[in-house]
Amino acid sequence: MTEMRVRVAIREALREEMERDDSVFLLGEDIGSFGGAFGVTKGLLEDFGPDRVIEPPLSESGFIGSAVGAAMMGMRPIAEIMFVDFITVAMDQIVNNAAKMSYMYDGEISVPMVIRAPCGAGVRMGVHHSQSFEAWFAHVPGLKVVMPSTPADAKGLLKTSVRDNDPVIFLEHKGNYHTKGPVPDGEHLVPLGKADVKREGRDVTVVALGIMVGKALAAAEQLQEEGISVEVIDPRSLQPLDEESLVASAAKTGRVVIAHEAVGPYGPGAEIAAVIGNGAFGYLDRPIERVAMPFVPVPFSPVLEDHVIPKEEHIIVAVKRVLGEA
Amino acid sequence: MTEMRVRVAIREALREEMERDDSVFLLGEDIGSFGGAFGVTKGLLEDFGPDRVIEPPLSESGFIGSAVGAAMMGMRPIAEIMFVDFITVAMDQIVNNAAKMSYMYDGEISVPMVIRAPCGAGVRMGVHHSQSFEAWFAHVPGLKVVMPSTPADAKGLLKTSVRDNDPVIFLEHKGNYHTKGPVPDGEHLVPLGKADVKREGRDVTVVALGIMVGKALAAAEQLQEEGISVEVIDPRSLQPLDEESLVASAAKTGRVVIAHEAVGPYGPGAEIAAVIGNGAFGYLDRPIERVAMPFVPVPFSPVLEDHVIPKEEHIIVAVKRVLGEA
Amino acid sequence: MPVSNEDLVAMYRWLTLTRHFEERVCDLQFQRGIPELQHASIGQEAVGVGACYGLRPDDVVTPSLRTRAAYLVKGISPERQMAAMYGKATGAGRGKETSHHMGDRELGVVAGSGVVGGSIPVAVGVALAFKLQDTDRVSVVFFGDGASNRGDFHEALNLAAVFRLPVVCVCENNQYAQSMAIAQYLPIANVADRAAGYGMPGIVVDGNDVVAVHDAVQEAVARARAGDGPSLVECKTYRWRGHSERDAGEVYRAREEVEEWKKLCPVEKLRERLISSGVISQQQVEEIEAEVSQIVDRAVEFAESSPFPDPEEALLHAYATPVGGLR
Amino acid sequence: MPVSNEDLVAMYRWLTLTRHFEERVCDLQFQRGIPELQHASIGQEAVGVGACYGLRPDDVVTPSLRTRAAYLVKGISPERQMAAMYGKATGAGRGKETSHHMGDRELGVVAGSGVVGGSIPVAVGVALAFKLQDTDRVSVVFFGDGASNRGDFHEALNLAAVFRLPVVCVCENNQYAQSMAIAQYLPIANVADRAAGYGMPGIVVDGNDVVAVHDAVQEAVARARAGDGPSLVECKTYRWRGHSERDAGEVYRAREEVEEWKKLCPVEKLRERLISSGVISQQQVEEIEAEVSQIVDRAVEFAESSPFPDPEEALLHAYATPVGGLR
Ligand SMILES: Cc1ncc(C[n+]2csc(CCOP(=O)(O)OP(=O)(O)O)c2C)c(N)n1
Ligand SMILES: Cc1ncc(C[n+]2csc(CCOP(=O)(O)OP(=O)(O)O)c2C)c(N)n1
Ligand SMILES: [Mg+2]
Ligand SMILES: [Mg+2]
Repeated sequence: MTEMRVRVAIREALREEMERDDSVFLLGEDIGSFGGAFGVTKGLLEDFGPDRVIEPPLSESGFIGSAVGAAMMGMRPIAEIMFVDFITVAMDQIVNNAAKMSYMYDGEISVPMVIRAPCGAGVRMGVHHSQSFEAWFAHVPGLKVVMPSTPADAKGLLKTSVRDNDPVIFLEHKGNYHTKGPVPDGEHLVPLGKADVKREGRDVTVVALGIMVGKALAAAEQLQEEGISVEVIDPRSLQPLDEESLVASAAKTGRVVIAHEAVGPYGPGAEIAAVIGNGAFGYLDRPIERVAMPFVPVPFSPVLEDHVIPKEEHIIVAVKRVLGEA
Repeated sequence: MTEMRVRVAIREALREEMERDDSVFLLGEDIGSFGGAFGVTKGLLEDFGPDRVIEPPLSESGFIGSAVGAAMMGMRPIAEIMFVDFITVAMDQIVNNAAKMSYMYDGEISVPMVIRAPCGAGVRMGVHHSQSFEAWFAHVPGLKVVMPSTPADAKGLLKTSVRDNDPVIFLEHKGNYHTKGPVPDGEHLVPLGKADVKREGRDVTVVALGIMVGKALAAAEQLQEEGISVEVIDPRSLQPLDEESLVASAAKTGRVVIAHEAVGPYGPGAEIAAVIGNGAFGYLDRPIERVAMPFVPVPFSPVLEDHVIPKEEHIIVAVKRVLGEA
Repeated sequence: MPVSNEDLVAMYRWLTLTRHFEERVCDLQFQRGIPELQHASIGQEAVGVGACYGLRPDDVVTPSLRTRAAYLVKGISPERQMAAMYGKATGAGRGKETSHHMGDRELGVVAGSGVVGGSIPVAVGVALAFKLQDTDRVSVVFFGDGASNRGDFHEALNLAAVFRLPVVCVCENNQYAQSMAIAQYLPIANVADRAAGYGMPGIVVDGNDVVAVHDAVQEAVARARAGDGPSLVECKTYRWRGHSERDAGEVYRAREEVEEWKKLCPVEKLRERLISSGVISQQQVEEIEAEVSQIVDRAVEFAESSPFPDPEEALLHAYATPVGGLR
Repeated sequence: MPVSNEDLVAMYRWLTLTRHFEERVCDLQFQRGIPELQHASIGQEAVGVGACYGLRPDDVVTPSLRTRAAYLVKGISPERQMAAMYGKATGAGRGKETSHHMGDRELGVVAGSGVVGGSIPVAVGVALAFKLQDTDRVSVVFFGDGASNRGDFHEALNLAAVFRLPVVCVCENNQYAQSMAIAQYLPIANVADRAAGYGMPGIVVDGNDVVAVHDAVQEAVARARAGDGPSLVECKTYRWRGHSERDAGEVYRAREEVEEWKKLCPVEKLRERLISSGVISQQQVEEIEAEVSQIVDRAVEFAESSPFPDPEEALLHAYATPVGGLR
């Protein structure tokens, strides 16, 4: 095990996969000498050269589309969208080309590409640099959607995503890049579609996505002091979604809180709530609670932004509510 | 009351609002002499002229963006996207411009525009002409999302949408254009955010969206013969969503089926299930069932397409399942 | 390399086959209830034939919505295309895709997008792969004049130019985008003039002259293969029929206009040249007609006698690597 | 209409104010923990000043991410802009928006998009409204050289050209898009050359010469006002600082290059002209410096003494017409 930040874990995954497989290449604005807006790709241009670390013009639809074409011809592009907010300009390429090709060819072709995109709020950049769109992508057949929370998962899930033959939307929360944690040494792969129980507990299940996992663990720690035993489970991928593990945890505790940073309505938590509500029906002692961004854009001013970002304390309140204590 | 098809009801709404308010204009490809891909706008160019019925070049991002700017300057554009599948190229304009302006100006400006878009499957046009994206839009703060099922609702909701000061995504199911029904004569407005009980019943609630409303009513009719009393409720708008009415119906019957044509995972039914599961907790006798498109693109071949489209019979099976009969 | 007489005859045969195929589909569309709505390329056959004839088998083509000829010349059999129109298991993606957007991995055809213009970046990505793989394969992409207004056209051509990618962009300028006339959306004389905005050659050719198309595209292909980057070749042509078979094509244009263009028929044009130069005889012409007519007969027979896919197959292959319940 | 001496002095004052404002923010960014990440326009001030000076109050401006001068000249007070940088209730959208994308309904400023290029279609729509409303108002939109690679640039300019809309498209070509040098993404000499693809005038001017910018834009504005349609004016300039204050701007370009461009300072350029032609004295220059410095002092004071918004306000105004629980 080596302690490292998520940023470094991702860089290691990129480096290892590029070393392992010549067809893997990176594609994104400012990922070269600049090292990417969040420093993730630092050093890779120097090490792999401009044929493996490609900087296209500012044209996300164009370059995501070109990644699809390259992937169909046997390459394995890893494209970076600087902020997931900008992926809106490439939706057609993702939804109508990347996601559809396998089906259109009835499985005779595949589009092995990864789109890495920093998501989430907290960076004081306002409405166009803070969003979370994972629910959109998870609603599109043909796409896989991954949201790591720890350095180990970030590395292991990314390596698996690069080797996967389907287009994978890999969502990195900006606020997580500096999160530190142990990463297994040597080859480390984490399968898609396997939730991970980050903390075992008896009383309440908190299903947390991405950056909310850390907040859920902190909340669990606090609640432990009050004698409340919280299980924290991280789906890690939304598509495929490990319904079985989520339902099992919910059935065990009988009380469920779902926490994500995306806005609530029609968000990822809706599906998780629906799945658990169905699968654990009869085992639930209380209605499922969702903790999410309120249904507004993310404002710029720190006092406003801090007010809307879902935090530890919201999870604590929700846990108490499902325990009937609030 | 006058019997008319949805297509005509929409055309009447457009005509009435254009007559009422000079700032209302239409914007879309082939909406002029051609009358639109589905004939909705037939005759409007002739009656209102090319300054009110504007045909832009094939560039949906460009013209949706221009509708945003025009709306900010006091116009009320009604833009048409020929198939909602193509809206993917205009997502940025919708999500990052139209939906954000009011908030960015802290309410000092509004973007009164409507985007009409035919959605749904059944037209033998395959993966790129058959999708349903309502859940995406309903997940975006700043947007309103409307899905009419009957001619009366289509007319009344569209007129309300045109007068609304926020951007409204108005989704017309292609398979519904020829649906006939009575439409109140004279000024007819239907509010956003008010669900409509299309049929009262005692045993099971079927929440149905868009084209599924007709199928739910047909299913209810059949089930009636077996002595099963089905309530069919149509949310009509997904954003705002009339949670209260949905929960009330669910609490009354204790059994819920949700039916939509979009794919299931992370679809509109997830939110509805989550809302009902929470609001009617303790009143539900059985887990909520969802009827939806299987998680694949919509294939072209009639035998394949017919196989994936959710139908009356799927609703019947689901109703029986929530009654514990299957 | 100038085209030989054999080449001319071969191209003539492709033109004739395309014409027959398309006409047959139009005839049968409603008569037999063919489920795929035909978007006929009649009148425009020279573009696909001229552009694809002479490509290497390992070159890759990305068609537009109206590029029947490209599919044929690239080697997708009339049988399979017809079966695709019928939605049969022997068709495109075993019934999942229509004939006019179908792809074929082996033959080097990229499945097109129903979203106009959406395939141009994909085709540029094909060229990017070729460059990264250090091959001399070429990517050829077709799109309409309408598509040249899409952002994807701009982004893709710019990308291709910046990286000097081996891609030939062929614009099938048939003067209309659905019901809209080109003057409604193109504020300049030629789509090809837009090439200057990317510093790439922009060539205008008579799209009804298969030899002119062939020569221009072959030149562009040679440039691409030599590593000299992309080109934009605009082929001026005309769509004889409506946008689709559900459109009579009569509300938005004058019959006379259609008639004028019919005089410039690309099939006749080459036939006259071949006959007047003595390359083929009237009899040979008739033999070719008979031959392709039979090919189309067989395609229809094949399509009609083919089975539909098993409905359950609809649930497969949304994913190439099915995991965790995804299929 | 040639600029008068008063105009020149007024423009000089705007240039100086912009420069001071930007420099102050750079100084204070980390020192005072200003939450908005500054994307300084230092070195590019002449573009916004030249383009906006002389516009009518009812003309509408849509800024890029680096158009401080446009905001100032359009009349958004330095106080409000500075308060916006601090995220105060007296700032943009009562704290909801940053200073560099803020809008102002009364003053005719359209809130910009953080998605590069996304505002161009919006500004074209502003012009569409003006045309439909039969006014002679003009829409002016700013964007970078990087943005000219976005599909929205293409679609918007084409739309503007087709409908001959009263919009002036001003490209702030500062040679870089974040860390990428223009040669990496522009395969031609000038962004303005792309105008030919839309049949509109494409003009290149020295973007560090405020008078040149002013003249070119005023000419384009006059064309637009007269109903003669859109223009593209490219202003060649340079970004002295990094992309943002988090970027030292040093990994991807040579110091010498920056130094060369600093010699072409737009503020100095006009100052020398004014002094050498005797329009103003050195003393007047110093007075202006002192005056704008005080204005910026006051802006900082105002910002720092302004209250933050009430956190609960974050929950309001996502909708203009709140219904059914939406707010
Ligand atoms: C983005 C998008 N907008 C609109 C359509 C509907 N549509 C299909 S083909 C077509 C016209 C395309 O014109 P052009 O590119 O010239 O091709 P042509 O049909 O003339 O071959 C239109 C508007 C679409 N498929 N995609
Ligand atoms: C669509 C999109 N892609 C990438 C970014 C990140 N980004 C912000 S500014 C910028 C550079 C823009 O360059 P240019 O248009 O020349 O403007 P400049 O910053 O030079 O003024 C980039 C890449 C973005 N905001 N939006
Ligand atoms: Mg055309
Ligand atoms: Mg720039």
